[in-house]
Amino acid sequence: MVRFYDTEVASRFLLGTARYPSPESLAEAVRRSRAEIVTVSLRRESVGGGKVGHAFWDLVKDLGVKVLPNTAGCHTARDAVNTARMAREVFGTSWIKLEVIGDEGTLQPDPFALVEAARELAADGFQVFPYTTEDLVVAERLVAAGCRVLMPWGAPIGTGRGLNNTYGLRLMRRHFPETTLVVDAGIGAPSHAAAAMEMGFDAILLNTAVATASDPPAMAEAFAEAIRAGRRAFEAGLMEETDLAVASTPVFGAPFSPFAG
Amino acid sequence: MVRFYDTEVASRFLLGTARYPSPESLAEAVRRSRAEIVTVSLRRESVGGGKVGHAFWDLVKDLGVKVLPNTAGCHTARDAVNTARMAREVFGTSWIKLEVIGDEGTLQPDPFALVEAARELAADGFQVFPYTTEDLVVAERLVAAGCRVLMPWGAPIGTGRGLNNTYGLRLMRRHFPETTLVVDAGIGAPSHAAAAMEMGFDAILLNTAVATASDPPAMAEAFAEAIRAGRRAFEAGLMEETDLAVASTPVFGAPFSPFAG
Amino acid sequence: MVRFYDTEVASRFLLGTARYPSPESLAEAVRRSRAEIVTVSLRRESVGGGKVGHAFWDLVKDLGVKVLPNTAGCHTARDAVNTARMAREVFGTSWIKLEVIGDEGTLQPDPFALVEAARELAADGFQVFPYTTEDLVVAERLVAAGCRVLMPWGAPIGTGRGLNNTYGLRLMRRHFPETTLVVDAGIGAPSHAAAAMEMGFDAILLNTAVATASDPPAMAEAFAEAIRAGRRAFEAGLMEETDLAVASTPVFGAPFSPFAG
Amino acid sequence: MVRFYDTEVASRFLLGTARYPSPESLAEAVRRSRAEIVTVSLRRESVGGGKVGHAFWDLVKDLGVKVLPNTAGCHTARDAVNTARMAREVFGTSWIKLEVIGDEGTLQPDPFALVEAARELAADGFQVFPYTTEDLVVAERLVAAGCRVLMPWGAPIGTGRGLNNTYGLRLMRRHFPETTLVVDAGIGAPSHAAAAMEMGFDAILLNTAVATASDPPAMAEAFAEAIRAGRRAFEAGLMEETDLAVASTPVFGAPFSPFAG
Amino acid sequence: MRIIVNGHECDREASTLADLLETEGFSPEFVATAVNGEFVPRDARAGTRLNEGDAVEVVSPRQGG
Amino acid sequence: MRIIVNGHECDREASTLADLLETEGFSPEFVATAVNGEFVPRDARAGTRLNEGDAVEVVSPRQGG
Amino acid sequence: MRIIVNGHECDREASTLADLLETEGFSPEFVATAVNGEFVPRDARAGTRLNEGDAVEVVSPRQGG
Amino acid sequence: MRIIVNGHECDREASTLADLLETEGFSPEFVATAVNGEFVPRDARAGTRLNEGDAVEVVSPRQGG
Repeated sequence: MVRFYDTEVASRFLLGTARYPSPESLAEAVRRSRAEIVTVSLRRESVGGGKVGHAFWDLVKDLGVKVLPNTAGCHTARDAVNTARMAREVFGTSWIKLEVIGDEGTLQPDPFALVEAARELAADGFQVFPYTTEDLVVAERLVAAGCRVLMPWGAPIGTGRGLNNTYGLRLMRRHFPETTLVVDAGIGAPSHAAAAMEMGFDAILLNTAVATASDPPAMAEAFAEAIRAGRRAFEAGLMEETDLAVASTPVFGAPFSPFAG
Repeated sequence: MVRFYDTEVASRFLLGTARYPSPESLAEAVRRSRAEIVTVSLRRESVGGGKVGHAFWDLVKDLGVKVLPNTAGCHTARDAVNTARMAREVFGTSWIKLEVIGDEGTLQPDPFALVEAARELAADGFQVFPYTTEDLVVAERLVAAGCRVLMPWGAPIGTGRGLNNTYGLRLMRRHFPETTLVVDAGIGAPSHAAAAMEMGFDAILLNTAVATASDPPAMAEAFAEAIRAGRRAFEAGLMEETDLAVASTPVFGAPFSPFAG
Repeated sequence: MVRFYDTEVASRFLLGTARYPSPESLAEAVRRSRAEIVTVSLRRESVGGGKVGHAFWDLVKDLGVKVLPNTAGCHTARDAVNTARMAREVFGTSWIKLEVIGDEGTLQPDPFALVEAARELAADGFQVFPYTTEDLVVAERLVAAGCRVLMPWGAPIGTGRGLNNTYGLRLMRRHFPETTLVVDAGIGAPSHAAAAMEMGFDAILLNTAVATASDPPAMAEAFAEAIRAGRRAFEAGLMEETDLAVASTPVFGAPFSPFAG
Repeated sequence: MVRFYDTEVASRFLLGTARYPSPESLAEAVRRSRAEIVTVSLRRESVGGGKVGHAFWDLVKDLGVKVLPNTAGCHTARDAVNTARMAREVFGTSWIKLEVIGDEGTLQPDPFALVEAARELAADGFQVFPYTTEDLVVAERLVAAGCRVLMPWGAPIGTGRGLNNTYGLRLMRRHFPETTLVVDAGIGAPSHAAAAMEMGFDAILLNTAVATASDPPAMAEAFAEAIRAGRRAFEAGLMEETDLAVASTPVFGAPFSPFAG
Repeated sequence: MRIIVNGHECDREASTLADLLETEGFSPEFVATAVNGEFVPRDARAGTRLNEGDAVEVVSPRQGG
Repeated sequence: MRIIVNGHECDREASTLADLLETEGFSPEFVATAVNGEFVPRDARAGTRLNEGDAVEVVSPRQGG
Repeated sequence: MRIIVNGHECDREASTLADLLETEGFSPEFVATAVNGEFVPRDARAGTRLNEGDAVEVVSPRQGG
Repeated sequence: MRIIVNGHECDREASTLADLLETEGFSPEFVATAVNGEFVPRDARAGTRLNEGDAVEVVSPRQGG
């Protein structure tokens, strides 16, 4: 089980709901991912509308999973805070994936606005899931602001580059042994997700790698297996890497050996 | 299903039987790995004996899996060929994992002796699984000798370094689209195995990473999941890696945007 | 020539003065590095003293190089600002290498205190050389604060790991085409320095890799050559990396070819 | 000084003569590289001719450097051996860069034909410089055949990928402490060359990265500097890489510290 | 009276945010709202008067990553 | 007669490989054999005479990687 | 009067920062100074009175990275 | 007589390799030669008779990597 504030879930895979070829594909992907938490957003409703949002919301509710609303697209603390408040009302949850974009090219978070928004939202009773970098000082500020979950990037959103700075992520895990750490964004292949779990991260959040696969539901299942594999390996105690070879088959008693045995 | 000569099996995970803390641990690891093929060896029987080999052989037979005998420890084509013949008689299979060691530090195969032994064994009716490097020319000679399976190393035996030369392995897969390619040796973590499967390799053979884990049966299951994940991802069509970020959540219609939408 | 505010120098190598086995070794290393700028610090003078600082200061003045005082060891903006002011008075320069440490394990900068101190110092007439990470948003704030030089880390101070996040550094160079960018800290070998220069960075600042080498003066010269090499290569236009081989020797007219030519 | 059989030269940079934009560019590149050895080839002379070869040969002689003829384009031991004999007569040297191509996609050497040709040529009085892979067993056979120089690839010819398998190259250097080892092919940037020299390789042979640069003579000089830098660093004793940060500026006596000092 | 709804400038007579949602045909229970950048909770809509130039946001659930 | 069994030099009177296996107490159906580096199939053991200095291998199944 | 000089608590009678430097034997032109965390320029030292519990910093050039 | 010179099939009367080089205008001291895949040293050219179908290689120095 992995803990997100006062909630415990069995699945360590959080899945995004965007960019799927069809609603059926999304629904099937969520099912095969066995995810218990999916991310959602708020967008402007078309005039005379309510239908689009309504339909999507029904689809998600039918999936029987928890939702984690995000503040994607916000560039200031104020917009993020007000988006979070709108999300809490519509989705009926105090969970918020806090994204405050600071650079268009990398969509990297703005650490200043992120910490400010996290403080305000925590004070207002939100349970904040901040999308951040591997910067330890920013992470410390977020924890000080009340965050019990941190979501460092693997690589920029949608790049599929995997773990861009394994050294930094490893240090982050070591630095925050108690905080729930989720690698979010940049994961492109199941092997990337497994590698993060083997390092001891608590969970993985991704979207693009599943939604843009040729077969999204199958890819969702592949990631689910890889995440379980990585976690299981972390708990089963991975071997130490060595520089020189060590025979697996016993050396002693080899046929035709000049030595007795 | 993956094909080894005229045999097809469902599991793409071949597991070694050496270096486990106990026979029970080995048996449980094989069960949880869902492997259908395990590697075994021949060693000198103690005088007045037959008991040790007998006991191990019974244990393996109880597992209900196919055995792939190896020629581990041989340094010449002649020793490898005669070891293979002894293995065929004792294990009752014409499958042979052909290992001819050429260097003690890396336990790397001797390409010259390997090709010579492969020729002789193929001519003698064996179905040869040669342990080789990513060298394309050596691989071509092995195929010319009659090998329908090639087993390139990921890294030296027992190092757990993973895929030491991904570029070379990628080229090898591209060069031999039809041959059954198994990454054998050097795999240290499930993420390594998944990465090889994502490249399109047909199967993984490993031993040390499972046998020397703190909990070998759990690690065996972790590898099994990762190998399935990697294969599933390969078939589901992985996303292309990009250099710059791409938003997953739709950009259009973001609240508080100055633009209409 | 490379520009640091209103000063232009020929050498793209900035050298630290700490951790040398002897003053002679330091002096010789600086000479062979051909560095025109060295970093220095302020430390508490021993009571009845002035001698230690005096001697070191004379040694540096004899080297005939510019000094770049640092605020090493400061953990708050206030301490860094006051250390900078003391440095300006003693060293007679308005240049300051601004270090505000935010984490003891990595000695990574505290982005919040760093930006605050940079603002205050720039307003007070300093020419600030901030030691920062590859974070683009923090970098933007530093530029907005008036910094015309940025010094992103290669890896944590003293680790010698080289360029820990080449992807992030590459994006940073692309993002700030006009700003003077110096890779500072973590460089362990001349090949690391050359790689950074090949990416288009303007200069390299290092200390430990030279001072703790077996032969510091020789290592200083090695770095000087590598930095020139990397810069020259950047200007000479590096080839594009390709995936498949391309013969260098002309293929046409090869002896014994079955084709005419 | 570096030794090639009974010849010692000061420069550790061997430069190829192909693919330059003009003969002037080639000549200037050789001058600025300070190379003392350049590679050349033999190609079919046009009927009524002798002029083309003549002109090129005069140009090379004017450079006052030693020539290392190659057998580029040969695919069999027999063709390589006869090309070597023709080269010895025309170029008046018993040095031969032995290339026997085994695969068109990677231009990788054919280890079987390579060893066979090396044996025959060594027996015939040649001083063989074999272009090989990092395979230790093949390398041992070449040494047994009489080779005192080995030239492992960095990466496939013309790819500019650098050192494709640093682990394998490191082991090769350790395995052959006495043999002259030249990294040949695949080097794309000065930082790659410096890295190989830092590992203790004796020299670098390259062509494409210089000849196809925007400014070949400048790139030649850049590589020359990087190769000297790498060698100097190897001799000056590189620092050990560490995982956690270590302050360079003394910690003791920092201003505003709460501790006495 | 000119106001801005989801970034579109338009001319409306709605005196309160609640009126606007009704006249525009938004289903009140499926949307969230903000005026001039500040969230307006569901139960405060009726009491929120709209003035010339106000910027109104009306949002509903969507796919997100 | 001095022969080498699995690398151990010893003194045996067995005239054939089959005899040796029996006198040494190896279970014939669980082992494979070679003499002087060449495999000797099960059914050839009785016909394989042992001579002074012969090197005999008697192997059985073991763990392998 | 108890003051803190470079982190050492001590008992001094110096009434100004300039006095302190002189009585302590610091060479005024080679050091920089701060009192209670704030930089004190050279020409302000004479005018800077020291009070009970003041923390004084006296620093000079050193090696740096 | 039909022979192959550097891969080109042609009709020549040259009786020896030396003759061929001369009639073809190759400068003997700047080229190296082979016949049917085997190197022919300079001083053996005059004594090397050419026969129907022989494959002759005439090569000279070129750029190389």
